[in-house]
Amino acid sequence: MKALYRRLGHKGLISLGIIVAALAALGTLPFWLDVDASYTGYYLFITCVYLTVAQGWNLIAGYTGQISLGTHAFFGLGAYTMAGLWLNGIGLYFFFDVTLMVVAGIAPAIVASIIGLLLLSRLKGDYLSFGTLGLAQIVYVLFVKGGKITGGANGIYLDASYFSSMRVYYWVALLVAVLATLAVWLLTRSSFGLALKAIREDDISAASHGVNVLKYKVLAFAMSAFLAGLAGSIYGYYLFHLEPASVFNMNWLFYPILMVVLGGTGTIIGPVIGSLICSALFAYGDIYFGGYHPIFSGFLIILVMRFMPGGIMGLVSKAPALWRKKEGAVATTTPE
Amino acid sequence: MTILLQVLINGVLFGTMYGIAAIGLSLVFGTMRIIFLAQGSMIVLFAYLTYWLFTLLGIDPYVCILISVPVAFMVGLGLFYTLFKDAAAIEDKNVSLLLAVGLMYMVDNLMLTFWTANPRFAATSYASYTIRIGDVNISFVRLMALVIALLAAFVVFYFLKRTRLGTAVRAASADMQAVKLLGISSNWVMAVAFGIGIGLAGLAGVVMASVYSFDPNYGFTFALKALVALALGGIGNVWGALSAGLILGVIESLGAYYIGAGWADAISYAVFILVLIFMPNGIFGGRAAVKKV
Amino acid sequence: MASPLLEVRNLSVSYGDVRALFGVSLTVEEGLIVALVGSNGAGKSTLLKAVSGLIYPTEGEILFEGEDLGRTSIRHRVNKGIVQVPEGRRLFPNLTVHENLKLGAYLPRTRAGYKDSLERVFSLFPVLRERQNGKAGLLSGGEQQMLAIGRAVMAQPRLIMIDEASLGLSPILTMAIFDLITTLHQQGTTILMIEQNVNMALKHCNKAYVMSTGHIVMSGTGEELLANEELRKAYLGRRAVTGNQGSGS
Amino acid sequence: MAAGDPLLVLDKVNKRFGGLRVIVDLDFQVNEEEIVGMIGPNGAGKTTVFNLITSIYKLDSGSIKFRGREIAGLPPHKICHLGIARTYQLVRAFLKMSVHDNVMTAAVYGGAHELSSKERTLSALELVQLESKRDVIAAHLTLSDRRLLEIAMGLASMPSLILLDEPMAGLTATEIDNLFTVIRATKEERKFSILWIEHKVDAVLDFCDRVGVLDYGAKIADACPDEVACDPKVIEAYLGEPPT
Repeated sequence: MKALYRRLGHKGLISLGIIVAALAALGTLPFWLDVDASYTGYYLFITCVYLTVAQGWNLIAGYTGQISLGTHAFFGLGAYTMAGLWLNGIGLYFFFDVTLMVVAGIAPAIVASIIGLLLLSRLKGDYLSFGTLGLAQIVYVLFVKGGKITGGANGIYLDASYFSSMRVYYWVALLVAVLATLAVWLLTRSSFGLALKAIREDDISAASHGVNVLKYKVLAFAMSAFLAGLAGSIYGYYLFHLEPASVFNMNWLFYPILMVVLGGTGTIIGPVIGSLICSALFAYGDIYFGGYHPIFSGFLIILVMRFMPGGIMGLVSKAPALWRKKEGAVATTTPE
Repeated sequence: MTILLQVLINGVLFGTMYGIAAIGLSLVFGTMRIIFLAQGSMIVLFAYLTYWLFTLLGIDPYVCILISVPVAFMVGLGLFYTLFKDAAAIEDKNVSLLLAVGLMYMVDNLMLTFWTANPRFAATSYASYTIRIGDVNISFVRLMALVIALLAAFVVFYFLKRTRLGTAVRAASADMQAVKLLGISSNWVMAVAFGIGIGLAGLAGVVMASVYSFDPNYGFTFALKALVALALGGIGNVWGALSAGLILGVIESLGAYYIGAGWADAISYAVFILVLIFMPNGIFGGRAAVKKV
Repeated sequence: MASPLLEVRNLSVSYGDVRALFGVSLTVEEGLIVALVGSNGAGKSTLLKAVSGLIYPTEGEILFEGEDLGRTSIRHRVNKGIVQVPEGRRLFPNLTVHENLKLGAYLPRTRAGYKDSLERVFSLFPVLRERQNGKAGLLSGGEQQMLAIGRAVMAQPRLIMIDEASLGLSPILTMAIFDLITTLHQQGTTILMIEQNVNMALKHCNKAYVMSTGHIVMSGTGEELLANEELRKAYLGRRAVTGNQGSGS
Repeated sequence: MAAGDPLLVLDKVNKRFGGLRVIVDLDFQVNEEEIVGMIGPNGAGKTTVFNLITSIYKLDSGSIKFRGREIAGLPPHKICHLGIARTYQLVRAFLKMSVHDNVMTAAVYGGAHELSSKERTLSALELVQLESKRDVIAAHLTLSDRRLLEIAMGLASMPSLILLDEPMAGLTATEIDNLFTVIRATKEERKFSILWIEHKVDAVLDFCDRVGVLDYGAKIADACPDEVACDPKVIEAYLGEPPT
């Protein structure tokens, strides 16, 4: 315990406590709340799916500074990969097959690596964004036009009799979201994260300090595609009926972006807060406002970008700015 | 042979709208370095305005041009001063990109709520009128679209080449700081460029409503196509953008005919990515649209 | 006594945490050529930017004909007749020579006399008349500098501020540009110029200020400073001076 | 690799931007453990030379050899791995990261070395005396500390050549003194070579073993400091035509 305190300090220990308590509460939720009957179950499930995608986008856009607009393609690819393999009897043939889910993440990651090598080596800024967007639209058309292989615009059907309870979905999605957040957190605190942040800050300077800029951009891009694909496979298990219009929907691009920018781009907690808030707006907005909520989400993106581009975490970090400055000042005036 | 000719002509006529939209994008990008992804949504919005003016008030779409283009111009000025002015001034272009994304999403869904996803069309009495030259049929409204696009390109070209303000807009795309030093308001220059960009969206909206049936979901696809045309034509070249739009129309039309309808989109995006990768200056040369790493 | 055309009082400028100017004061009287010399990073360009309104000072004032410019816009200052020829010329390369000049006379005040200004520029720089329909980017370095100055003249300036007119030009062209600046001055325009070519600048000016690390360290007439050993030291360091004497040159 | 052996050799290097010849047939050499200055008026092409060496620009013709190996055309990070570090005139440290993370990034990615990246980070911070500020965000540092930080980032990759781009610009006299003390002491310990471009001549002449002078992208002098200071061509480049 003492060693832990020394490592984390006062604030770190409190944060750790909060996180452990929150995870314990969320993990045991199905035991004291009927997630099948309550809408909360669906809300938290879908929040976790979004959060997984959002953390992936956060890694490439927030930490690496490369805005990708191809997330929905990776999400859909993940869903279709899982479903296609399952239907063809590949994998261990049980519900939420881990191997299928991992493959569902790897497939889009491979696509992302290939397109990343082509695009990221030549383009940056807006054009990278539009290159990924164009790619996503191509993938969409391929699936709509895929005929028997993809089921075309009607999509494909999985065996819905596997559905037992929302509990399983909830736990799987929660576990994956927690692992995704943890993975992004660990990555960004490792030397890998140093390279990503350096690229975000100044890619030329990063290169002249020895960072292989292209390699790390592609890795981050592939990792974000992996998470999107993984989330896609979970959602695929939930849908049972996969069609291009639903799993390649632009919502799988825009909502995670909104969650990240609202919460705070390039922070680890930001996407968590953002996805909890936005997902509540969408999930309950559907109930209370019918189909209007996308209007508000568009408006929300505008408001956030116009008035607080740093997101909620940006505001939080600004609040104790005075105190922080003092701390910095002390540090800079005592070189001895 | 006749069929091929017909396909080509249809492609050219269809591509006019891409061309108009691309000219608008080019103006906005030239001055503000922003890719205005909501351009397609604005076009559909003004198509609905035309549709309303036509069905509710009985105003002919071509008369609508006199209303919707000035309105669109004002909307452009308004959008610039409320949303993009500050974003244009900062180095981080991701903010303005996401602003445009938010705007697109909001407008698309607003339209979906107001007008539903049912396709609409300003069914004028002359909408189905065709002109027959030899064995080739040319739709009157599509031909008008080409004429309008050429006129619009000429007006924009004249503005940029012959007027003081237009010259300032061109100068601004080379060096905003130097423009400021001459006492020219950089915000006004950007606002005007943005206004004209949206004004062209107003024009494209009229054309869209009079020629095609459209629905709210069309905006995003359309913005992407305009972007493809922009990438093909190279930034800062009015005729390049228009021609690229026409070429894109032909490519899609040929693709739809020979490979199958529905593949057209995939083909144009593939062209887009190939151009981005191998010809970042567009097929007409022009200024580099892409900063190389 | 009438107030000088430009008076800078106790001007300080910071870029974030980094201070670039420390309480600089200088005056430019109407009808003079004033030179501002000093090494790279001394703050000359910063001073010019503050006067033209590209940046606002943290302290001090800038008076033009006695009026405090405060935080007025660049446009306001150009309208008053303060025009800057920026470092590196900053032409619009894809525009024609004529279009570049046209933009110089953008403000309503200057449009009335547009034809006369154009004539004046063309008589000062005949080569620009010949190449008026060619793109500015295709001009040679010297011609580009002429165009940059010509563009400023189109604004009918009271005070032209020229930042490094000789940058990147050969000695012969530098000489030619300085002759043109002198002609411009004889026609009645007041000039404030920044120069690295110290000898040329001092020969062609009425008055000069020497800047170093954000301060003005010396001032005087061109002749005075040319004869000043301290100035050479400020530029090439102690060794240069002793070296010169040692070799008996 | 004894002191005095050729380390970096530029041979007939040319670079154009548009129609403008920025670097003209430049021959230049830096030897092991040598401190070489490169001076020249603003716009003479000094920084362009650095950008060519570090492969940020591609050269039009000529060759750049480092320890006998052609390095022109290698990607920038490979050049860092070979042992060339650089600083920028407008400091390009990673402003939102802490001092420690900045140096750590350079240490981790600066190539494989005997010492672990942690050890190299600590020793680099020690050498430039920034250990006490290791947790400060780079953006909060003063300009002179940022310069030291960039030098520490360079040191972390254990380079055999450091390129310094106008390290004195914008510093006060005391800060400059401190910077020199640090560079001198570090050089004593690490035995690397320095190629230093500078606009101000004085310090370069005092500090360097040899000085090259660049004017309009061409080398007009390359000799020991005393000789360079008396060279009429150099004086002309700096002060304009010789005073009569």
